[in-house]
Parts: sequence; C-alpha cells; structure tokens
Amino acid sequence: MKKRLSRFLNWTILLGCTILVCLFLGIILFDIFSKGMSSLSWGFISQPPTKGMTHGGILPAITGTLWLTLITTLFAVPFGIACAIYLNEYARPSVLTSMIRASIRNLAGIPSIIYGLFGLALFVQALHLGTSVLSAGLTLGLLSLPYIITTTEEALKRIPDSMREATLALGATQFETIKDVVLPKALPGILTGVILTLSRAAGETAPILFTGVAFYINGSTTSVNQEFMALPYHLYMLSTQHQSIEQVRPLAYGTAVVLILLVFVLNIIAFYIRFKQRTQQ
Amino acid sequence: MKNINIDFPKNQVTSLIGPSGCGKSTLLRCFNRMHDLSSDAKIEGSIKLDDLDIYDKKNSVTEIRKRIGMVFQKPNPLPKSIYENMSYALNIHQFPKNEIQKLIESALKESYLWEEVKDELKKPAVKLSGGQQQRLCIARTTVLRPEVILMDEPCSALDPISTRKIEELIVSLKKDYTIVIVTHNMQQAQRISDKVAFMYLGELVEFGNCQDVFQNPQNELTKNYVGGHFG
Amino acid sequence: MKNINIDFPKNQVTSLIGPSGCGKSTLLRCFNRMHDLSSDAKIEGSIKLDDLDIYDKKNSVTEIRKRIGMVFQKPNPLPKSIYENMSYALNIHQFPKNEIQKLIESALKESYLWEEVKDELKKPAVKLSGGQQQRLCIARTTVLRPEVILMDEPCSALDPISTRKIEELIVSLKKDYTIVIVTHNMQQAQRISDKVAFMYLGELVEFGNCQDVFQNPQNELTKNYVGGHFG
Amino acid sequence: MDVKKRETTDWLLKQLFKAIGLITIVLLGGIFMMLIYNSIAFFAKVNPVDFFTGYQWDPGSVDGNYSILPLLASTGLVAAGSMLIAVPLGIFTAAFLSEFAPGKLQAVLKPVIEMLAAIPSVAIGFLGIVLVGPGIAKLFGIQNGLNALNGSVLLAVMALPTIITISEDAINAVPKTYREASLALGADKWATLFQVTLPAALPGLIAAVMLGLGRALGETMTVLMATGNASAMPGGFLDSIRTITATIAIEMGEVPYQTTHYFALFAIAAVLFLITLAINFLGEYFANSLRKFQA
Amino acid sequence: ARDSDTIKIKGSDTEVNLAVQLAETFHSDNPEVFVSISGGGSGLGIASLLNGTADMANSSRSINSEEIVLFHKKTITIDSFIFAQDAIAFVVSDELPIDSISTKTLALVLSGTYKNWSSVTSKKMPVNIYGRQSNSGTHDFVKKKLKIAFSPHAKEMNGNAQILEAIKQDNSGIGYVGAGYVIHGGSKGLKVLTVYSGEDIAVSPLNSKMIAAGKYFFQRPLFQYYKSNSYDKVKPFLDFEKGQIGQKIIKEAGYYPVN
Ligand SMILES: Nc1ncnc2c1ncn2[C@@H]1O[C@H](COP(=O)(O)OP(=O)(O)OP(=O)(O)O)[C@@H](O)[C@H]1O
Ligand SMILES: Nc1ncnc2c1ncn2[C@@H]1O[C@H](COP(=O)(O)OP(=O)(O)OP(=O)(O)O)[C@@H](O)[C@H]1O
Ligand SMILES: [Mg+2]
Ligand SMILES: [Mg+2]
Ligand SMILES: O=P([O-])([O-])[O-]
Repeated sequence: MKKRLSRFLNWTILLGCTILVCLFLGIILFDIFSKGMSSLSWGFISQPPTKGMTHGGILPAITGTLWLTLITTLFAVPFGIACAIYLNEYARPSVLTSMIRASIRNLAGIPSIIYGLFGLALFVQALHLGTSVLSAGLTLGLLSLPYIITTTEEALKRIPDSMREATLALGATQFETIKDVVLPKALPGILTGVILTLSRAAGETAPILFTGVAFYINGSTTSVNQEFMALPYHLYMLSTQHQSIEQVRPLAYGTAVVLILLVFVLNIIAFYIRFKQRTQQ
Repeated sequence: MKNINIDFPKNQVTSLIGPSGCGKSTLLRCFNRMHDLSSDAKIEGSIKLDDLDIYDKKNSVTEIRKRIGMVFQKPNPLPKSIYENMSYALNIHQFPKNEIQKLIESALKESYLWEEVKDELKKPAVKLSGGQQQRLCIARTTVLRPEVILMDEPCSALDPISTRKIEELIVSLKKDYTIVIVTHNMQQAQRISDKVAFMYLGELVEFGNCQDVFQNPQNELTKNYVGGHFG
Repeated sequence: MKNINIDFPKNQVTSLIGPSGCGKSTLLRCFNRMHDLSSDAKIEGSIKLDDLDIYDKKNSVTEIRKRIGMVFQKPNPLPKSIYENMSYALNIHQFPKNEIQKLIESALKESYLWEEVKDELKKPAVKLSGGQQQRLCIARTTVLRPEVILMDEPCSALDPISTRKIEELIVSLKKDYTIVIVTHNMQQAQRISDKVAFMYLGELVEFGNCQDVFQNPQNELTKNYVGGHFG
Repeated sequence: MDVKKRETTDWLLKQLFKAIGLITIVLLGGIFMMLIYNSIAFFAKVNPVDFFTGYQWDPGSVDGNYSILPLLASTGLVAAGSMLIAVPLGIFTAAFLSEFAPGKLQAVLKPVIEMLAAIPSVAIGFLGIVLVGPGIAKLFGIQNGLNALNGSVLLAVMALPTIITISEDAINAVPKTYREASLALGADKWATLFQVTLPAALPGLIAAVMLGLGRALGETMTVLMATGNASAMPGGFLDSIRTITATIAIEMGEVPYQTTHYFALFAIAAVLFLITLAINFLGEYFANSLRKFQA
Repeated sequence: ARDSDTIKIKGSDTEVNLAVQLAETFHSDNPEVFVSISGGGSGLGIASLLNGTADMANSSRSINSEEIVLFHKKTITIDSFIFAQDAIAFVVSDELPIDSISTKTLALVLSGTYKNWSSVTSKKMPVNIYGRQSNSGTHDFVKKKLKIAFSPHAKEMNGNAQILEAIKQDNSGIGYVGAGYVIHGGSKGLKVLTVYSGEDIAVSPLNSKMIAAGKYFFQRPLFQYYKSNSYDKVKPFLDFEKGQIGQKIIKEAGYYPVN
C-alpha cells in the first residue's frame, strides 16, 4: 500500500515536472501570440513607425536585424568553419590544441554583456568603426564563433575517415580532400549548426546595446557604418522606455511575435535539414 | 613494426597474410604514406619505388600517391556520380580535358564495369552494388595508370560472386601493374598471388613464391598459420 | 525462441550451452522477466517457479526477481561501497534494520569474500578485482535468499584463478539454491553442472544429465558442438 | 611543377587554418586583457578593499561608492533562486525523458525543449514585465512584482533547456549494467532511478547544473527588465535587486568613457568573467570525471 | 542613406521621445536628411560626442566640469543649444492622500530618511521610490537640487515610462519623470504633486504660466550639445526645432518652449 502510494507520487512528480516544462513554453507562446497576433498585418512589417512610434510598423527593426544577422554570418561562419577544420582535420593532440579547445569552451560560457563591452572597446573605440551595424554585427560574430566551431567540428567528426582516404590515395592534397569531399558531405550538419547559432544571435540584445543599436532612425539601414534598429532592442525599448508604454503595448506584443516567428522559422529550417539528413542515411 | 625487407616484383601479385593485428594494413599504408595523416609514427628505414625514396621529404606525397594507388577494405566511392568518381583524380592531376573521357572509358572497360554502367554514368556511385563499387574504386585507381596498386582486403566486404569478379580483375591487371594485396582468405591468396609474405606481430616471417609458402613453409609459425591452427 | 521445455531440478546446477546467438541469454532473461525492461517481445507459453506463473500479470515482478536472482556476464557492482552493494536490496525489500548486518556477513562468508573485504566494507566496490567483484555480485544475490540463481557466463570476463574460485563457489552454493548457468566453456560445464541443456537457433536440442550429454549425446548437432566442430 | 603549386597552396592553407584556430585563444586572451587592463585603471583610483567590502554601489555620489557586494549578492540571490526552481524540474524532466517517455513522446518533447531554448531573452524579460511580475505581485499581495523572485522564475525558464539536455545525456551515459544489477535484485524502476541511476549520473548532473548556473549568472536582458534594479543589499526574494550584468547594461550607456565609473564597470565585469570562468571549469571537471567513470 | 547624410543624436532618455517626433516630421520635410536617435541617458550623449560616435548630444543637465576637462584634452570645442524646457514631475498613486509636498519633505522621502508614509500622511505604508539610473541627467538634477543622496532602496527603472507604470500599480510609490511623460502616460491612477519651496505657494509642473515665470523649483533647460565644426551638418535640424513647427511639436509633447 505504502509502496503503491510512493510509486504514484514518483510518477506524478516526474510527469508533473515534464508537463510544467511544456507548460512554460505553452504559456509563453499563448500569451505572446494571443495578444500579439491582432497587431500583426502586412502594414506592420512593411512600414516604418510613425507618430513617435505609436503607430505604423517595425520595418526598420526587421531590416536592421537582417543586416545584423548578415554581417554576423559573413564574419563568424568562415572563421568558425576554418577553425573547426583546423581542429578536426589538421590538429594533432598537443598542448596548443587543448588550449584552443579550452578557449572555445570558455568563450561559449562568457556572458553576452561582456562581449558587448569587448565590442565597444575593440570595434567602436579601438578600430574606430563607431557605433554601427558593422560593430554590432562583428560583436555578435565573436559571440557566435564558439558555437559555430563546436557544431561544425561535430559535423566534420561524423564524416568517416574512409571518405578522406579515398581522395588522398588518389593523390589529392589534404586541402583538396577537405574542399571536394569533407565539406560537401558535412554541409547539412554545418548548416544546421550555423542556422541555430544565427537564430540565437538574432535574438540577442545585450551585445548590441553599446555597439550601435538605435532607438529610432528615419528609414531603413542602408550601409554598414550606419546605426540600426533591431527587433529585440525594439521590444525592449517599447516595453520599458517608450513614453506611452500602455499605448504601445500592442506594438510590443506584435514585435515579440515577429521576433519569435523569425527565430522559430530559422529553427524549423535547421530541424528540417537535420531530419532530412538523418532519413537519408 | 620491424625487420621488414621485401622486394615486390614488377607485374606480379604479392599477398600479405598474417593473423589479425599483425601489422599488414600498417605496412601497406606505409607504402603510400597514408600515415602522414594520422599519427606521430616514427619512421626508420626506407621504402623505395624504383629508385625513388618514398619517405624523402623532397618528394611530393601527392605524386607518390598518384604512382602508388590504393584500394580499401570497404568500398569507399566518393559521394558523387560514377563519372565524377572517375574524373576526380584526373582533374586534380590536370590531365588534358579532351583525354579524360577516353581514359575513363578504358579504365572502366579494364575493370569490366563499362558494360554495366555506361548508360548511367551520372548516377550516384553509392547506388551501385558493393561489388560494383569496389570495382569502381579499382578503376578509379587504375585510370591514373599507377605503377603499383595496394589493396587492403578488397573483397572482405563482398559476397562470393563479387569476390570472384574482383579476383579475376586482379589477375588480369597484373600484366600492367605491380599489385600488393592484404587478405585473410588463404584460398584467395593461393588463387591470385605469385608471391606471399607472412607477417606475425609486426615482423616479416616468411616471403617467397606462393607455391612454396603454402605447400612448403620454412617457418614453424607460417606452417601453423597456413594450416589453420591459429589466427 | 520456441519449443523449450525444461524442468530445472532443485539444488542442482543446470548449464545452458550452445553457439553464440542461439538465445541462451534471451532464455535466461525470460526467467526473471528482465525483458520487461527493453522490448516489445511477444510472450507465449509459461514459465513457472514451483506453481507460480512468472508471466502472470498478477504477480509482482519485483517479488519474482527477489526469488530468482541473476548474475551477469560482466561483474556489475553498483557504483557504491561494498557494504552498500550488499545492503541495497535488503533495504529495498525492507528487511528489518537490525538483521541487515548479520545477513550481509553471512552472505559474504558464503561467497568466501568475507575474509578479503571485512576490513574495507566502505571501499567502493569497483576497486575490487574482477573476480572479487563477481563474487560480490553473487553474494549480493544470495543475501536475499532467492530460490533460483541465474548466471549468464559469470566467468567469461575473469582470469583462470578467479574462474576457479567462482566455480567452487557455485558448487558449494547448490546445496541451498537452484542454479542455472550459461557458459561457453565446455570444460566448465562438465566440471560444475548436474544437468546440461544444449540450445541451437533458439530451440532446445538436448537436455539431460551432464555425463550423458557430453559422453553420449543423442543429437547430431550436440555431438558436433561438444566435439568442438562449430560455434 | 603543378604539383609544387598544389602542395604550396595546401601548405599555405594549412597555416591559414591554424592561424584562425589560434584566434580563439587570442580572443579569449583579448577579452581577459581588456577586462584586466581597465580593472587596473580602476583599482589605481579606488581601494580594492573598499570594492570588496563596502556595502553600497552608488557611483553618482560625490565621493563615489563603488562596492560590488550588493551586486554580487543580488546576482547570487537571483541565480540561486533560479537553480532552486530549475534543477529539480530539469533533472526530473530529463529522467522522465530518458527513462520513461516512449519514443513517440520523446519525439514531441525534444523539439519543445529546443523551442524553449530558442526564445530570445528579451521576450522572456517582456513577459516578466507584463505577466509574471504582476502575477507575483498579486500572489504575494505586494505592490510591485519586479523583484528577485520574478527574475529567478524567468531565469529558471531560460536555464531549463540547458539543464535538461545535459542531464539527459548524463543519464543516458549511465551503463545499462547498473540498471540491470538493481532490477535483478528486485528493485523497482523507481528505486533504480533514485538510488542507482541518478547517483551514478551525478557528475554529469552537476555539470548540467553548472552550465545552467553559468547561463543564469550571465543573463542580462531578463534581469534588467524584470528585477527592479535597486542597488541596495537584497534582503529576500521579494526585494528588488540589481545584478552585475544589469548594472553594466544600465550604466555603460550613461558613463563618459575613461572615467572612474567607466573603469568600475569593467572591474565588475572582470569579477563576473572570473566567476563564469570558474563555473565553466568546474562543470568541465565534473563532465570529465563522468567520462572517466564511463571508461 | 549614407553616413554623411545621417545626423546621429544620442543621449537623454527624457528627450529621446521628443527627439523622435521632431526627427520624424523633420525628415518628411527634408527627405534627403536622415536622423538616427538613441537614448541611454545624458551621460552617454556627451561621451559619444567625445568619442565621435554622435553628431549631437541630448542632455537634460548641463555639462559638468569633469567633462569639460575631457573635451579640452581632446581639443574639441562644443556649442550648446537649449531647445526646450522641462519641469520634473513628482508622481504618486492617486490613492495616496497627499497633493502637494515641500522640497524639504521630498528630500527626506527620497533620501530614505522617511521610510513610511505615516511621517507625511495619514496612511501607514512603506515608501517605495521609483527613480532613474545613477547617471541619468534627471537623477543628477534632482539630487543636486535637493542636495541629497538617493536611498539605496530606490528602484532604478529603465526609463521614465516604466516609472509611471510601476506607480500606477503601487499605491505607496513615488517617482519622478520629465513633464512630457505625465501627459502621455495618461493620468489614470496617477497624481502629479505640486511642489512648494520655502514660503511660496505650491506649483504644479503642468502650469505653463508659472514655468514661463521660472517659478517651479525643478524646472530645467533641455540642452543639445554639438561639436562646433559639425554645425553645418546639424544646422537644418536646429533651425527646424527653433521654427514654428518644431516649437509646436515640443509644446504638444508636454514640454515648454524657451522664452
Ligand atoms: N610494430 C608495431 N609497433 C607498434 N604498433 C603496431 C605495430 N604493428 C602494428 N601495430 C599496431 O597494431 C594495430 C593493428 O595493425 P594493423 O591494422 O596493421 O593489423 P592488420 O594485420 O591489418 O589486422 P587486420 O587483419 O585485422 O586488418 C594497429 O593499431 C597498429 O598501430
Ligand atoms: N527465437 C528467437 N527469435 C527471435 N530472436 C531471437 C531468438 N533467439 C534469439 N534471438 C535474438 O538473437 C540474439 C542473440 O540472442 P542471445 O543473446 O540470447 O544469444 P546467446 O546465446 O546468449 O549468445 P552469446 O553466447 O553470444 O551470449 C538476440 O538479439 C535475440 O534477440
Ligand atoms: Mg587490416
Ligand atoms: Mg549471451
Ligand atoms: O535620461 P536623462 O534625461 O535623465 O539623462
């Protein structure tokens, strides 16, 4: 009897915890979508804000976030992949290699606000890039680097050595082997990691606070040394700094919906690529 | 590995046999410097192709690998089409574009694969059967006209019919190439090879004509092994 | 698995032998419903302990497992101290606290382990040697006073000396328990068992007294197997 | 001839890849140096003893009170609170996922957890303002829900995916033989889970908690938006608090560069950096000891 | 828009929403000139000017001596422009039985000396202070005007509007915001305190006449600082602010024109 009771309790605790975790996601999505869908319209995503940002849409914030993500990609992806290639294809176990790996692990654990400080000190001040979408994109690029390296290396590890031997034995150099065999074969895995990383970067706020995000700009960002608006910062601003918080609350919800949808779409693309790859093998 | 001294005679098939883990694959991979990739291996002694020292830093490893082809235990076609599998090395080594088509055709014919694939050269190579894949891997090697072909248990992943085909292929190739093959299959070694080398614990125990080694082994270990008592 | 009908006689050792993959482990694990864990296995027929149907849903699986102990191929002490390994099951089955110490001591003595470990009961069990670990696993099972002990190749991971000790232990245990043991080692089966069951491809081929099965097998398959011709 | 060229290219690219690999060390070193350099500038002006023992962070005051203690206490409080919520939830969910959930349910639950991980921190902070904070205020009958408890709840949600994923890996890594041993002794699956599997997975679970904790300590936007940012020494979960990250986010925007206050922000960032570094190393250490014990 | 066509304005949170409205209308009149605006606080604006990351700094306080030294060191000369006036409003919940407050009492409340409203009113409730970050111009201004240090228990909100939101819910809270926020935040649930200093009558920050006469204790100019050598770039915008349309926007936003 006592045993049955404790068994029942155990079961409820475990199941309860799991349900609670799912409930968190449910509540978050329900609250944001139920209150935000109504402000979503074509105009909302295709127009700039008007009347002191109490009306109109969030176009500059969307284009700003896209700019930012593009710069992050252009910077972090080649460097990240190159570093992963070095670690997986060239590096022998050595003090240096283990130092690189330790660095990567620690970089991944550094709070994002510290990347913001570093971006401020390096890109804005030292390199005189000013507060701009370039500075902010590079800062996010640094932040993304360790994640891209780790996921890429994992994708490379899954390529069997027999693939590499095939071309090497034909007299291809190691770089030719990487370029012609390893990378194409690892591409879906690399892509999944890159997209997931970018979806995180697109949602980051702290690192762009001091490196170039603006409260408001006329029109959309069109060059890399301009400041920019970004979806996450826009949401932050609308919910804490705008002078009529109450009035713009629907806009804040709408912005949250757009931000979450953007991130989810990226995630779903990544899941799809991963799923495709698994079913093919 | 130590104390290994073998001369692989031209245009003959030499089999390397020995119990698992005795270093056959390791030795074979020394011949085309496949170990450059992985390890912190210590290299002593020399391996020579004609008069070229394979481990001389001055000599290009890609050039050596072009002259010494290798076929692996598991067929490992590239994840590309059949045609691209064949043309890959030719492009890398910058063979004239207009000859490529012809070279591929003759190599595939040599491997008795042409008839089976000529209509579907664009098909991904992984769609082929295991035996076909292995013959493709051999053709991919011979298309470069190497001097030596190394084979590491090329039939161990294949069914008996495919194995038979590959064996015939090996015998027919030996007029043009020097072949070194690792095998666990004593019958196979007897069927195809001219010379046999028996290895044990990283050392060369016996080397001689196929007949001699099997019918009349000099060494006690060899006798036990070919007689099937261990391994 | 099909067509299996065996009566395991009380206080005797029965060996299950047969080539790898024939289903010995599978059968053994049926006896204490270890398959409940993993699979979508289909169960037909019945297994009875005395008159209790093991696969009857009414009967508690934990109770059955308490009455039918099991020892595995690789010693698998829990990652706890020696003492905790012994007391774990006693606590679970709510043996009176004041008896636990005594039970553990007598079970360890029974397994000839007491002398070796009595001063270091707090030591992690994984620090013991392989043979000691396996004897600990047996003691851990006998401490519950089960009726049957199942053993799946209990010596295959051990050195000859430890094996010898375990064999002696098994023989000495049979006066109190019914023992079913899977083994690949014919000599071992002959040394320790009263009855032998030979399985092949999931079926029971022959079952009889140890002497009979080894000296005078009825079935052709059994003859080949015990004669060492395959497996 | 051409071979030479190909091999030179190969060699050059190898050096290039290696150089890029070295960048990661340079990057970590650079971040470290930046923090240290600016912190030294700070400690040249402010006595380190005051920094670590004072009880007030009030850079605006005439003599400038720079004490990290209230910020540290706030950071610790909110992170500890989040772990109190997230650790049991996360570990039990992981246990359910790996030990009891049928394959199909797992296929549903895993994406749920990944989705939870994907939600941007501002969105969570936003919900802290509009949903969780007011809810807490109502529940406890207080005037304003922007306090440590609010932050802890939100941070728990953010740390959960990390804790669940890594705990699940740790539980899966426990050898099956342990479970068999326990089951064969007549233990039911609950006793096996709580007395054998989870204890055996402990190093991995600790690593999971460490990484979750690192996440909670380093999170900025959520705490900035949802905890009220009062710089007094916190007295409990219903007090408003101000973490190190929030302080940097608020004040870095407002300080003139190269002033004491500016350097002070780098000094607290350096402390945060060292804490997260230590936690990463601890997590790594426990993860490694798990690997060792598997071998 | 290229960088050279964009006027970068940074600084005061008090002014940021006003600046957004000005920029919006300005841009529709002068489509070839773009304006980019960031808040963050007065200090950030001035620092950005120093670092060359802004063309113009909004500031709700005058530049301090420390900053003047920094500009001097970098040999940057700057000019200032006062484009509007602000009156800092002290706000409480409308459930609190208090309508006006003296500067003396205010100093005691904000410095944390009075921990309970019972010292001031009939209600017995703890005082909850909602203020701004330590380096905001508004924070700085109030502190200097009252000659106090703020209570460390004061919550530091991320912007003026968040202070109002909090006080609407908290019937024992008190906070301070720029005048523009009071009319825009809506007065539901809120009360703006009138303030008297010394023997005078209590003055409301919403009383434009008294402000014009300079009678409100917490009224202050809103500055815009710019580098002298970028005057040509910012001139069109400054002219626009000075002009009729600009002053109208400023008035509508709840601030006061410069006399
Ligand atoms: N002389 C040696 N010294 C050190 N290690 C050796 C030596 N010879 C072989 N080895 C090691 O032994 C292992 C087995 O070698 P190898 O793969 O060459 O064996 P094999 O004969 O090909 O076995 P199989 O028939 O199973 O393929 C390798 O890991 C290799 O590093
Ligand atoms: N009758 C059967 N029907 C279906 N599958 C079976 C049957 N018998 C055995 N198997 C499968 O065959 C595999 C090998 O079985 P088992 O482990 O019992 O063999 P074994 O005799 O113990 O081998 P070993 O001696 O190597 O331990 C198992 O995966 C089991 O699922
Ligand atoms: Mg081999
Ligand atoms: Mg078995
Ligand atoms: O935002 P401020 O006007 O207070 O600096």
